[in-house]
Amino acid sequence: MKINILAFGQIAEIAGSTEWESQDIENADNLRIYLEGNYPQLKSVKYSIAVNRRLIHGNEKFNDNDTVALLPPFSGG
Amino acid sequence: MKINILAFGQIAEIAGSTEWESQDIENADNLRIYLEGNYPQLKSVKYSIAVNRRLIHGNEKFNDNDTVALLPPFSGG
Amino acid sequence: MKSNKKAGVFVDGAITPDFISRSIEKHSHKKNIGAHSIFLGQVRNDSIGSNEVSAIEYSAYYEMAEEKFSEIREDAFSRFSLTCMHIYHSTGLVNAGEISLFVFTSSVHRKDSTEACSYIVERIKAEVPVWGKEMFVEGSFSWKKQN
Amino acid sequence: MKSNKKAGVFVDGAITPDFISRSIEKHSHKKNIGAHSIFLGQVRNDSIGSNEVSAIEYSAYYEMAEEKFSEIREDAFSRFSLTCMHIYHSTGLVNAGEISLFVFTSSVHRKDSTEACSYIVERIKAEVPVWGKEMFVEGSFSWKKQN
Repeated sequence: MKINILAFGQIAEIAGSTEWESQDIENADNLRIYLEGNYPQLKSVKYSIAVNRRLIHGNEKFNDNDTVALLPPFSGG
Repeated sequence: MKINILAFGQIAEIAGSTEWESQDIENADNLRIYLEGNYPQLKSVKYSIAVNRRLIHGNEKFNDNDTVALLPPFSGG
Repeated sequence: MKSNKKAGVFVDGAITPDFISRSIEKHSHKKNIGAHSIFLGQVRNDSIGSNEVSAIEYSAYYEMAEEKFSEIREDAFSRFSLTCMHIYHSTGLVNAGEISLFVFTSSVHRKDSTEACSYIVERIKAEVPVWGKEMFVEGSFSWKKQN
Repeated sequence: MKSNKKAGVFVDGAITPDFISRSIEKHSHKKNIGAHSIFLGQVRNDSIGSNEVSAIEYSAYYEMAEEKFSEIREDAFSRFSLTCMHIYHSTGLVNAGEISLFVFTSSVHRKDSTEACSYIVERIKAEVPVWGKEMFVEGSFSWKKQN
């Protein structure tokens, strides 16, 4: 199972990438563990997660080929 | 004693004039009696009175050379 | 009475989009502004009975209106934290589809400009001695009633 | 991601006064409109510590942002009696003093356009995935925080 990860704003800056694929990340909790393991700076950054363009709350399960976006606090307008 | 009368909007239309002088009108009640005597149509028209550019309420007394304005309901904007 | 108009609020005829554009443009050097709120009153082609409004002819008690505009201006500046405030109102004929009122407030944060803009519009409608004569396509007219 | 932008909301760079003027002008044939409300977000030259903001570079999750704008648009039309609604947001670089957000609502009576305009602005600020990177005069940057 793979998910497509999109990163924006400060998260993209920290990750050094705006798009990548990742295998075997089953849910939101696993994603956070994976991210904070690879990019320790993310431990101190607030971000939301959107799955297929919808914000999720809590430990939602992912499906194969989901687009999972990492969204720092919005600052448009 | 004289006052300077200014009429606006529908009042000017009814009075047929926008400015005139009038003698011996001592207060707001007398003014309304004078106006409705001369222009009976004004009996059915709502209007406020401003003395020297300030709205008055009730039967205020006029002073010599006051500018007394007859103001139908505002409809600007 | 028109000779007594003070510079500032009253504009002969319609307020044009180009005039609005230039007003906005003038604020680009005020770099502490974060928010502009604009209200535009546009003349409607209302049906009054069997008549259709083609234009409104505005008249005012200019001396009193200018005093009221000044009072509203001062009150708005004291109630809200504003960087800028501009009010323009038409006199004379304004056709349906054209703009007769332009209220423009600017502030650092959006709450002030937004609330001030509404506050000013409401006070203008209620307190400023301006009258609209609705001119009908059919040739007659009626005196506008504020809603 | 830019190839996925839908026509409509996002504008490359600053929103110009001339663009706003043309948007207003386009409504002059809609003669049932009585009120327009406009909100403009302008980039401030804020001081962040010892740095001064010279520009903001906006980026967005365009696909999600467009869906959010559509949802906000639908909700505003269902809550308020609007004749027209337009939203424009900048992407890319916008200098201090320039405009990055343009919300434009129109209605028969002023209450609807006024309330809808504020409603839309608040929802955009809270819900639309757009990010501002504050570029400093001094050359560094920081990520904008919404206030």
